[in-house]
Amino acid sequence: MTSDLARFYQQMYVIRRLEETLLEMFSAGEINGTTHTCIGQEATAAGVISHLDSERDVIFSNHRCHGHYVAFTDDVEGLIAEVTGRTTGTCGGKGGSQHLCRGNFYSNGIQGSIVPVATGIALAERERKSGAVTTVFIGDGTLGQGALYECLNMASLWRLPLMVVVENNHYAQSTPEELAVSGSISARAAAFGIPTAEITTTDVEEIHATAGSAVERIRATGEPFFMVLDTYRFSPHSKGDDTRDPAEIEARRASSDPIALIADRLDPELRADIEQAAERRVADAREAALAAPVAGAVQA
Amino acid sequence: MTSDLARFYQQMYVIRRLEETLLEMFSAGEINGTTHTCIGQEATAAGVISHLDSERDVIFSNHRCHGHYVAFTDDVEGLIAEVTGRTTGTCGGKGGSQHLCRGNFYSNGIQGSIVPVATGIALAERERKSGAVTTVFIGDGTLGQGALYECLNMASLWRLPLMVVVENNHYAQSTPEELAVSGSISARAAAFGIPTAEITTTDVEEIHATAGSAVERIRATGEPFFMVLDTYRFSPHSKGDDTRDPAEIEARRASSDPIALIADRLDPELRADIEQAAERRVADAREAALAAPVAGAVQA
Amino acid sequence: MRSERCVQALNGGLHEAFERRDDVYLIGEDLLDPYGGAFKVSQGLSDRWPERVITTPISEASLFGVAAGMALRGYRPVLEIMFGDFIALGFDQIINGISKFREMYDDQVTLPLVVRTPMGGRRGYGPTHSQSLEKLLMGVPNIRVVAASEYHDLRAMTHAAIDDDEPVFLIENKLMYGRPNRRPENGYIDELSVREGSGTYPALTLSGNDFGEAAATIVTYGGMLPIAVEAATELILEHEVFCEIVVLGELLPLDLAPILESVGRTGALITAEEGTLTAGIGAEITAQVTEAAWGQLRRPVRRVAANDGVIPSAPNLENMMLPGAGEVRDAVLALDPAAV
Amino acid sequence: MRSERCVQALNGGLHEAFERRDDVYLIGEDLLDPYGGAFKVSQGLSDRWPERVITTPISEASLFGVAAGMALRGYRPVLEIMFGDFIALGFDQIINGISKFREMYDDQVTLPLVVRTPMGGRRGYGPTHSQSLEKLLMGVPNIRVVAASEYHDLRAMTHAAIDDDEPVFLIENKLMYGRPNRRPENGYIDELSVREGSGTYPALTLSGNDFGEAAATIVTYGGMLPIAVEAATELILEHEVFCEIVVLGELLPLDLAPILESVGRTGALITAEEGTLTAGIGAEITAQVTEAAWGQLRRPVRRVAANDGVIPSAPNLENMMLPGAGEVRDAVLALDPAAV
Ligand SMILES: Cc1ncc(C[n+]2csc(CCOP(=O)(O)OP(=O)(O)O)c2C)c(N)n1
Ligand SMILES: Cc1ncc(C[n+]2csc(CCOP(=O)(O)OP(=O)(O)O)c2C)c(N)n1
Ligand SMILES: [Mg+2]
Ligand SMILES: [Mg+2]
Repeated sequence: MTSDLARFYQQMYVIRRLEETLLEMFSAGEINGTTHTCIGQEATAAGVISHLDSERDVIFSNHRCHGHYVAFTDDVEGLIAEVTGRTTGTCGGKGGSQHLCRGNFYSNGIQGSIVPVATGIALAERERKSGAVTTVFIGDGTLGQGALYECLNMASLWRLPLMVVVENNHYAQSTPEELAVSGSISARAAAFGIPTAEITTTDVEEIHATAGSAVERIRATGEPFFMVLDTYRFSPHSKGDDTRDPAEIEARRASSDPIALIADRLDPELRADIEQAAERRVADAREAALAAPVAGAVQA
Repeated sequence: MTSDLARFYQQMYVIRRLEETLLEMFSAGEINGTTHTCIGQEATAAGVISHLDSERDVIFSNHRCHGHYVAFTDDVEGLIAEVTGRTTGTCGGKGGSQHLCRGNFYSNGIQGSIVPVATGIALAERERKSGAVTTVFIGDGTLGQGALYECLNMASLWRLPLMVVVENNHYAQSTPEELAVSGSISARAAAFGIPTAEITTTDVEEIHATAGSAVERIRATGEPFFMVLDTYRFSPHSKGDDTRDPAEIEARRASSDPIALIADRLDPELRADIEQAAERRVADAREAALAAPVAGAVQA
Repeated sequence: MRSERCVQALNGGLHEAFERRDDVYLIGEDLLDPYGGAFKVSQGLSDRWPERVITTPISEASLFGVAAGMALRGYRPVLEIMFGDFIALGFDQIINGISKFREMYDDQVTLPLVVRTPMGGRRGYGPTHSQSLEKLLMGVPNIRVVAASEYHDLRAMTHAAIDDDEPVFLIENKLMYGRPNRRPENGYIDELSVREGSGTYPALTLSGNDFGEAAATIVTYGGMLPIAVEAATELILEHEVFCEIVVLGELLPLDLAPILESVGRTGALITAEEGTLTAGIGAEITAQVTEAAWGQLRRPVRRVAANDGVIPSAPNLENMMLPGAGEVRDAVLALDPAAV
Repeated sequence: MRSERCVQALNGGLHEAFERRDDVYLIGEDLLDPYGGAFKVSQGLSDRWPERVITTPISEASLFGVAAGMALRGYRPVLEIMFGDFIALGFDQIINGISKFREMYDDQVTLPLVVRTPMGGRRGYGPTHSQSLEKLLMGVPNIRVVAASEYHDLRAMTHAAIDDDEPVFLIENKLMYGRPNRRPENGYIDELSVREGSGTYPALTLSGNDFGEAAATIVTYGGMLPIAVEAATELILEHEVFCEIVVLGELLPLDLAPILESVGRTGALITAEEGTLTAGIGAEITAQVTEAAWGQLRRPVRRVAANDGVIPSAPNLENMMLPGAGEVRDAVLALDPAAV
């Protein structure tokens, strides 16, 4: 049995390599459209989602959804095929990078508007008595959307098993947190009577511990929870310009790369195995996608 | 010079008689459409608005706007003419009860959606350096609308001279507060870094004092303020059914009628004069409205 | 047998659907008994099924998403929006969620939800509580827009909407609620013979002379039905001009067949709707019918609709702004000025 | 002289307007330099006028209201909505506020605001970032919808929108941004002779044979212009069929005159738009033109538009779904099958 740590490392490493590969593929013209990578943020996906059961629990994610998708579904192949517009893609090429659906996983590219849908899902799962926890991931910038507060209110009133995870990477596209987020993030949820937790580390083991208590609490009480996680993205918002101070990015890369943070805790051999397997898996998935039929290539 | 107390009594009494008259006129078929009276809530209008200067400050109100309108504009005549569909009405009969505009006063009947407009007004007035305080009145039920939180965030970030007044009458149409409002009302604003005040009396003098500090603070700092006022409506939501417990209504009528609360503090003669003048004014306005040309009666 | 009022028929349909299926939920504002919704269509449901009627805060924008979430997970939510004007708050959820999920997720999901809402003016409610905004839904792919009218089987329509696997917007009308829900008896409603179309939300075609020769087809729906009937009756009695009236049940996708069928007989078409003229439902009907029945139309389609503007509160101003029987009559008479 | 790109022309127009009037403000997301807006139309403004460029949180629903409030109090806000798909979030403010205030307040106020936003697909952005939703604005009274195209004077259009006392929705196009903003020289753009209409947002009428005999009029706007030109060119070169192209500047109120004028010459009309077909802008054009030019049309108006559905991310699927030059060409050829 693999340890939690090895599993985190494996997931984060696959996600990292997957997204680095996507950026390469973009440059190589193998993908068009857009992509939002979570390079640097892998710990939130791995740490939180390891508590969820993809057969029972539900995730609604946003534009930056690749990490969540892979951590929950392990479907590297479907994702690469989807963003390369293959018939074998998760949604047959229709959705693309930010509109994924597979099993209990959904994502959509309209900021904030995913929260009401997740709230409805949590309501459905409560009624079905499935025991599911519904998790919705939002960014710090998405705290600007009013729908979030409408849903915090309803989730609290109706006691819904909903977990809102704020991945605070301190920027919304080009906008720093201080220009978009006033007051206190956790106090915003607490004001609706929702319990909150806030942590300021990108160490996946700590995130895992915090998320564990949160999920446990939701399962025990059936009530919502609001979790704020500190993180940082190392790559640009989508593929283009990055207006952040390069020194800031370098500093965060040095201090809080979630993969580097735990690398030393693993047995070097195991680690090398994990890395090699991940490299191979992503390379194979890329190759398979490019070899698969292009969606819409042959017209009826 | 009239004392504050006499002025409050006069305003509240005019508003009360005006709205009782509107309800009568409805029954008499002199008005159609709808009307939302603030009978029982007059103290919030009188206590808050006495700090505002109708030449400079701005009010955006909601469906239950008659009291705010009269306290700010003193235009009993235009209001009655408006709701009776006369050419002499505030908006020539186009707006009706919940869509009023005169000078610096505006209202609209979509819950919550007035807050962004008020926020834009506050921004404009800040840029113009007019010194204006922009006040928006909302009910407890309207705390359900996400636009409010979007605006609390922006008002805080941009330091806008905006005063949000929540008139908490504990019901939204038929829905009691506990089914619609989770957590703490003031904490919702405080979470955005906005100073708040909450009082639980319908005594207009106390409301006046609290609102005075709020307005003073806004004028001094240019920053937003959020005020929660306890109140109760004695009449139905609009004209129809009331599903509240009659005993509850009677108890609130007995304990917190803002007019009765201060009646004894006035010289009886002055009080009688005020009441007579108000009666006359409302009766005259009704008569004048009914005598005025019906909007759209003669087609071009 | 006296007919029940439309509000009772809609309410009865909901009660039956709640009995028949336990995956039906009602969500919306002010739904709980004894209040039972602002227009009373939801009365009695929360007393019988307290767990399946969810009264909500005033949060329309999110309610559309909540309904979508429930539908994604196998329930059949019915969302009551108190006034049709408030659907504007849900447009993002409608356009970027509800109408997208099934197709963009490659048919892995369905969205069986119903949004019920009253549209229409003539009650003096003023600019923000009187509109007929269903026209704005016509441009949204992958949803259905269904219009209740007082001649439709409103119980059956409610069942059909709830059983539908696509998102359905069931457009009701404020004045309709209080009127009897008439149904044809032996093929007649009053003096009008009635043919019922096929399909899940059938159109009704009415004729004052048993489908004998007629000067024009009037296509309409919802709250304009009685106005069209009034105009047609006046045309018969005062001008000896006969019209057929097509009362649509399904607006989107547009139920073209019964319109073409009638136009095949009459050679002329009037569209009559209460919404404002420009980009109304009449525009789409005109475009489709003109293309499909080009050789059969004697004259261009004429559209009767509200003036492009705000619906005033004052009764006379409101009446002037909204289309009445006089406008429908005049449109018919104007078709063949020589003939009158 | 090499033309500037459309993004530069729009940006230049904004800079000029900021210089000319100190009541102009820009609000929206990610506006600050050096970023200067997601599509760079707003670049350089915040460096020059830091107090008049207000970058906002992600709060589209409220931003429409904020702009309305500023406009009510005498400013001329320009609201940048990053992707046109996000206007859906503002529909309540648009329908129940912005389009109502002037008229329902009995003309005591005006709402001089501009909403600028890019529409359109063909970039693989997928279902929620590729739509052409301007069709949904066509049914809203008391607003203007203006469409930028690469042959319009985009600096002048920006000035006109900002000086307009009515709320203006200025629809831009993502692919247009990078293309040269062409203007007629001596009445020509390339081989096409160009007539410019009158009015604040003039239409352009293009002809490949100096307004000699032509088989049809193609009415289009915005991002469909180059596609219509491509189709018309192919029709000339490969089929010896000449068309006139009317490129609308103002969609609402619809600028009917140039269309009728051209149809008067050609006797046939094709509408070409990138939005989905049903209840599109082509429907309203069809209804108006069919009524006004009944005797002149040889054939019913044909509408070329996107399929009613979701815009897929995969390039081939997207191309199949959106209308291209082939569809426009085929629509023209189908008009007179005998003639080809
Ligand atoms: C409603 C809406 N507005 C704007 C956008 C464009 N947009 C995409 S990502 C983004 C920034 C989001 O910031 P945040 O929520 O912090 O998430 P992050 O990108 O940092 O993960 C913006 C503005 C959008 N997709 N949806
Ligand atoms: C967006 C919107 N939803 C619903 C309504 C219908 N409505 C009118 S008043 C009201 C209750 C408002 O409650 P509250 O904010 O507490 O104000 P109160 O009526 O108690 O003064 C409702 C639901 C509306 N006007 N606008
Ligand atoms: Mg962020
Ligand atoms: Mg209340």
